[in-house]
Amino acid sequence: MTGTRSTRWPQGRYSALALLRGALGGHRHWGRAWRAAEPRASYDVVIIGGGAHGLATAYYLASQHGIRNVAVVEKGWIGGGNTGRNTTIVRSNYRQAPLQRLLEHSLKLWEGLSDELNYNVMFSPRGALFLGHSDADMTRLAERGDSLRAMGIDAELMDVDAVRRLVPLLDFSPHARWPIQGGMIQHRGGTARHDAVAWGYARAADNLGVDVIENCEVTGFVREGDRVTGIETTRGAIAAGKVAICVAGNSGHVAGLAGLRLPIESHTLQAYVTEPVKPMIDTVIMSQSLHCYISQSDKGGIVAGGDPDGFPSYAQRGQPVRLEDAIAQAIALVPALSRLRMVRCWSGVTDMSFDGSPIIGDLPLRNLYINGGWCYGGFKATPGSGHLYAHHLATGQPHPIAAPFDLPRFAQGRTIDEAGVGPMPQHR
Amino acid sequence: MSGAALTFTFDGKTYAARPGQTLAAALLDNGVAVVARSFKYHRPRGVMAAGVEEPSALVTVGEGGRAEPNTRATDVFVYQGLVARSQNVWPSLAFDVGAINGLASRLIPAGFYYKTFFGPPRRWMVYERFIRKAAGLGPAPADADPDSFDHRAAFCDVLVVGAGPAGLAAALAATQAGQRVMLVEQDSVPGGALLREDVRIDGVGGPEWAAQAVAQIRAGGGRVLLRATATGYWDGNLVSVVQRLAEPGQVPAAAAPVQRLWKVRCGKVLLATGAIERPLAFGGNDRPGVMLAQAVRAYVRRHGVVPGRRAVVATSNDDGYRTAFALADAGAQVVAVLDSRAAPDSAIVDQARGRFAVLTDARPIDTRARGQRLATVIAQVGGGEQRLAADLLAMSGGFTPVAHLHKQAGGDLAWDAAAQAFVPGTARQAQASIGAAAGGHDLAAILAQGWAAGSGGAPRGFAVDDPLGMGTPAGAAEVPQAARGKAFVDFQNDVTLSDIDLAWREGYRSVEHLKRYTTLGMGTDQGKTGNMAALARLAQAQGVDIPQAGLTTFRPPYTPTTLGAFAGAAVGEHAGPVRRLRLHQAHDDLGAAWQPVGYWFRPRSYPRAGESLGAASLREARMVRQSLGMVDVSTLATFEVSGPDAAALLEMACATTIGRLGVGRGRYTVMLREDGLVMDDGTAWRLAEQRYLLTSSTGGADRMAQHLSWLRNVMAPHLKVSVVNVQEHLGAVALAGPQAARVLAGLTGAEAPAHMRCTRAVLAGVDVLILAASYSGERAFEVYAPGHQLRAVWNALHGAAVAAGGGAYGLDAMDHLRVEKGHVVIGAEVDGRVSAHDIGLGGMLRKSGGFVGWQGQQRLAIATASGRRQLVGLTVIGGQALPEGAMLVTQEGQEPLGHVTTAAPRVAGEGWIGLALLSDGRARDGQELLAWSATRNLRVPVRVCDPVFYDREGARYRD
Amino acid sequence: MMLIDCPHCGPRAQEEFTYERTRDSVVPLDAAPAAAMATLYARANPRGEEDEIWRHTLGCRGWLELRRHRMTHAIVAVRPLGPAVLP
Amino acid sequence: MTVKGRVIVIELSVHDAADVLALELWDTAGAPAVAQALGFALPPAGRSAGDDQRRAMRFEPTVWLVEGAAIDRAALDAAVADHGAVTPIGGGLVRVRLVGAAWRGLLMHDGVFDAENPAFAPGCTAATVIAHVAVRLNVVAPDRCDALVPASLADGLIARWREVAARVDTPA
Repeated sequence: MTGTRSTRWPQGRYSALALLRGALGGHRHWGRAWRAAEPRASYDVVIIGGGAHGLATAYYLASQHGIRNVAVVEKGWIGGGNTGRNTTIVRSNYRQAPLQRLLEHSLKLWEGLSDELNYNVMFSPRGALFLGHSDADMTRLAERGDSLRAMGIDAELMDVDAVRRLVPLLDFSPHARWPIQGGMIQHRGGTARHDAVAWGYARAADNLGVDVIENCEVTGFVREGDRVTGIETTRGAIAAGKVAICVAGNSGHVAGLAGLRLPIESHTLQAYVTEPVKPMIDTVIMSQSLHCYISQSDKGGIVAGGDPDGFPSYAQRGQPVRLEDAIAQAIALVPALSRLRMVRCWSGVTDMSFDGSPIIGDLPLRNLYINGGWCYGGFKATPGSGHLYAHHLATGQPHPIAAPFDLPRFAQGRTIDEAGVGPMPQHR
Repeated sequence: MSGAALTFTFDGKTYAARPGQTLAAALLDNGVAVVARSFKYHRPRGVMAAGVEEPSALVTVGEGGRAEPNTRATDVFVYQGLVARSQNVWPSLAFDVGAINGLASRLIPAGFYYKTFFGPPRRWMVYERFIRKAAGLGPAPADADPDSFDHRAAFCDVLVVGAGPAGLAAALAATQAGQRVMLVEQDSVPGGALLREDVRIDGVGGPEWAAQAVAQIRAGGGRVLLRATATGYWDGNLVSVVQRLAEPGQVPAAAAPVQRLWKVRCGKVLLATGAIERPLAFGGNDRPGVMLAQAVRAYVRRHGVVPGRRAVVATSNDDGYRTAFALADAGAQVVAVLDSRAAPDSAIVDQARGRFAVLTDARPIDTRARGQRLATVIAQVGGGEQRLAADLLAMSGGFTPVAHLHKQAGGDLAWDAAAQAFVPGTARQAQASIGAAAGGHDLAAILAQGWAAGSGGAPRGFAVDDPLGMGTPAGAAEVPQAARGKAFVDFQNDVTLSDIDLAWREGYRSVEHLKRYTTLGMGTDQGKTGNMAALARLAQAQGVDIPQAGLTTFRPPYTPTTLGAFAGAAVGEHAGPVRRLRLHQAHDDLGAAWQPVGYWFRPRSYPRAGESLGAASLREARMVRQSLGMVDVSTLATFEVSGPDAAALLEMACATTIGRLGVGRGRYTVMLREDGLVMDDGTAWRLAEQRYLLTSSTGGADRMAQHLSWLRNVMAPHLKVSVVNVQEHLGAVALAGPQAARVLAGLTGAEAPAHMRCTRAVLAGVDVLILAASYSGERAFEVYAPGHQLRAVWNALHGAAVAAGGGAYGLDAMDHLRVEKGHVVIGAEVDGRVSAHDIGLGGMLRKSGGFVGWQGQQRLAIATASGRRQLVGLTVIGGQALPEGAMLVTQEGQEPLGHVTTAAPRVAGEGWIGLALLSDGRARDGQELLAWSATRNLRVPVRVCDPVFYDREGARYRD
Repeated sequence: MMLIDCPHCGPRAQEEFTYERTRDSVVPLDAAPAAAMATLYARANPRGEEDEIWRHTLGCRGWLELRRHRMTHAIVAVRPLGPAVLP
Repeated sequence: MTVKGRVIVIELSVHDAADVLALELWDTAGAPAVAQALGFALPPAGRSAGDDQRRAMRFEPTVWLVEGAAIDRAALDAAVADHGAVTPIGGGLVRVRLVGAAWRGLLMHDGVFDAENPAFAPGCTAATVIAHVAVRLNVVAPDRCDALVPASLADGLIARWREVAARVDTPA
């Protein structure tokens, strides 16, 4: 990364040595990771949404573009939306070229992120494996892998023996409902610690002068004609040169406050974690035929998820039948999971866009921008999303990688439909 | 120990237990003080609680595929032969190397990992490997589960959760009121709090009264489930109840599942879930020998186990005193009662003063151990300190009503300042909380409240005889200032008061940040005992009352729930539905190799002995070109569309002209989605004046059924038309090849219909429908018959085909044939991103519009051909096989221009061909490209060509 | 899981139903292309009540319109869609 | 067959449902003529009419499933006339006859419909989903319920039912 990277950390630079010093002093020297900022009257840029995408956007505005008069307003606590509710998977192995470019841009940022932020986000490239259950699956995986490799992105096809060596606990029985024929792995994919990404970006942005304002909900927009000049919040009005919506899950609601309708519907997606056990799954497991993804956290819990609930909801409350389906699929792949116990399940409200791809760019009102529509794949995109959005906000022009993801693509027929299922989000 | 009837092992040593004892009770009974090691610091831990809230005493129970790691010793009832092991220890429970973490604990406070281990990701992975091995609690399972799980629905007017006094009274009342009643209890016996108290109700002892109540409920038609935990409360008053039919690790009865998940849809839910006692925070409050006061009572009264000889009781409330009496009655010495209140004033305290040393304004601040077990309690009494020799410390920091299900159901909580507890507030669904779960504490009042809730308001009194009397249940939540050393708040995750203070200093001040930063409440006990103490500390730091400090969410499940119970019977071969062909056996008899297609299994080919799949499919395809073959196409989507408006409906769905089709004729058609891209393709046949048959792809069958129903019912409810999905009703066999017409005529005694004509006939005594449609490029017929008669049709066709030098062919041969003919397939060429123009069908679309998708396909980027991926053919230059899925590039290392959608060996000739979607493909006719598969290390030069390789004029269709 | 009061079958479990789309996103076949695409893609997506079209796919297969709250999931009104029905 | 003591708890038998017709009326004016042809009025939603020889069951708003050896197809077609259409569908269905007091308990397994409700009595029908399979139920007698199951999915469901039948709980 070029641009400004903090070397001074007035609240205490993190390092092993600093920890040792803390141990001797009862850890009393650590300051706040980010200030509890009070909203000021006006900012150059106000970012709505203190999730990791919004915080990353603020950080890159400050560090890459020198724009530091920035506020991030968050209705609750930072990282409390989908940042803290996903299954922490990071990968770039998509099929469609625009998505490959976007996620690969992000993956490259992940690789240096802990150092960049001086905050260990625990990005762990333990591999993202897609399983194939038939010759047809293996062909589709090869096609995806070939496409990735042709774009310069790592992908490796694995035969069944190689998969067995990597994840011996998979059901390799020929009688399995979804027998395992092989897989495709992205070795650079893996997982990261989701909360840490929000906290790390918040601390780094705060350190560069960005105001992170929690418990501040947007209630409306201040407009002059077709130009947005600020926002109304539960903590008063804030004037802004530019207003950047970054509230995936709630894009429809917030855009609605500005009188806009988007090709987005909010749907619930569930995930769950089991009681912690010693290491048993050392890579991220996904499947070409099933909608099921499994990994094991550093703490030892098996983290997994499945399909969205299939109807619009903002409830952050899931439907048990989808959970049951996801668990049945997980046990079908890894039978030894059967006696592990779920300790917690939760739901996120996902911004289901109508082609399955994000929307990044201008809105029909001047000085108002959108970054949303991430469906159920936003976490992995966090650094790239913030970086590209910051570019757009700072320069007024889309970054070439983000350009295909503009809003007019729906009216113009340029949809980016990775799954090829068309405009209804519940089929995705 | 008397009355021993069972034996079990713990860490390989055999012990005896009495029936009805939990593993925790049996271990305490046998003097086993140290049961487990903690998560982070590996501190020795014993049993703290007597119920599901136990944070520390986690063991692995059972063996092989039945092993259940992290089982609370307090929540497994001993059965003969139970095998339990300690976990997270090396080399042994008594001497655990991991305890070194405790010595280094200053280096690893909450969140330490965020502050170190920098460098490239690969370096973090090196550290992470050690962290991962150190983390985790129980051993990772390695075997599949030998047992089964069950799902069952149930409906009731009233579901009562919890068979303590409140729940029993409520269920009794509701049963007598004639309601459909269901009562679920997580314990193995009913009674709840009655099992640990010395009280009488209506003249009988508590446990006996409870057993009688259950018998009455059952006699009245109510359903009572024991060992059944309500774990989730969902929308629509749906409650999931997990019933254990076998204990963890236990071999179930023959053919019986180990657990059953009940999905209970309720008119009303009464939550009688009780309350959980809070521990006190002081130095070394985690030592074996430090227990919750009510738990001690439960061990003494219910399990006949006195967990210590010299006991100190530390309490913030009157209830703790009952434990002092229970211990003394059982023969233990009560060294002192430490009451944190300055001037407690109630009958029970007065009674206690006459029997024990009651110290007021007194609280434990630290402990000492002998070996690993509690030996000394250091107490602050007023301004001074006392050291009390004791091997048991029974503590009570007040009570937290179990409001988990109430919260899951969308209810909110209210702060009860007197009880210093959150109690259920407004309910959102048809639910109410009763008993201790609602903050109740007086037994007579609880029984009356339960009865009123169950009866719908009718009162009834219960005669309660409680010699000690119920006093104030709770004092202030204790947040000691003088705690020394490690004062644990979350015992399982080793979160101490100082961790909470650190998180506060670093700005992790929202309760959710606190929880996530310190891992407070994230353990398998889900913070049941610890969350309130942490909240009190947070509130203190903020200088606010507890309710202002916030509250974390309560998420399902209430207690950790076995994944197998969620999956039910959907495991192994049954993990997903299987759709079986009517002709499955016929194909099997012919030696079919099977291929999954969605939920279907279809014959891929019929390889001969020693023949590869590739050779078999090429042989079968050549058989079709040379003589004839037959293939099962029963999975095709088929719809009968009848009525005067049938054509009008079809023209909404299909982008081609249908209305002008004559009776007895058919036509290829294509359907678009509303976004203007191709959804599916198929054929439409006019069977009679007002009756059509529409076919479409196997993979899109369900989607097409939904789409047609949508059009008929929502878009065009006024039409006089009936759309019937006959995919299951009509089986079909396709007959293709130069001999097909002759063979068919021989079997039906009538001339075969001309290409794209249809007719009815009798074949093998079955009324069949014959459609002359070709997918292979040969003269071909689809013969449709009702599913139950299809076998007869198949047998007749197969006999005749074999006699004519033909036979059955599978999906691979079908694919080879259609590629050679340039036919697209849904899922390969039609990938959900192509327009009709892209695949060369643009000319078929009705110019007048009026069909689904006509607007969408006019969008600029779809209507403009330039830059779009278009269907082309590929011919391999040279003898190599063409890799399906390979990228098409001008040279290796370039970004792809397209990809090979399907590849096939030439049937009528040699070499390989393929179909592809290629950017500006039609303009590239004749261009040489490289089919590059980096993952398979293949590079195959190809030439772009027309997608139809065989009989471009269609001469072979016609006779 | 919601309990949906099917106009034909009475209250039934949500598992039997499928969500189709919002009432206001039904694209008339005679709409002009630009208007059709606006109808298809622009959704209000409110954090409150919305009129939605569902189908009792695994029950009576009938279509229905729900007015449903997207935070509480409360269903405030149900009406059948489709041709006239014999009582 | 599952037997407790001397009582048959549940017995499953499997039959082709070859003769089932889908009768759809787009015009309710056709109902009287159809009733005359059948010999009884078309039942309302959730009900059946007739007997084993001649039965109409209503699972859908505009569709009745008609079955039985005594059904005169030609007379039915004539009665339906321009008010609707008749389409055979029986080749795609398997009829599973559940006999014994425990049929209600059996249907609760892997299901979501209240088959234990006493109001679901002879003459009642319901279409629901059991173990991911769309099933149509018709209560014929207090101890008999017939289930129409899609043929392709029948093997799996029947195997599951036989498994559950071995240990199904009797009515409370």
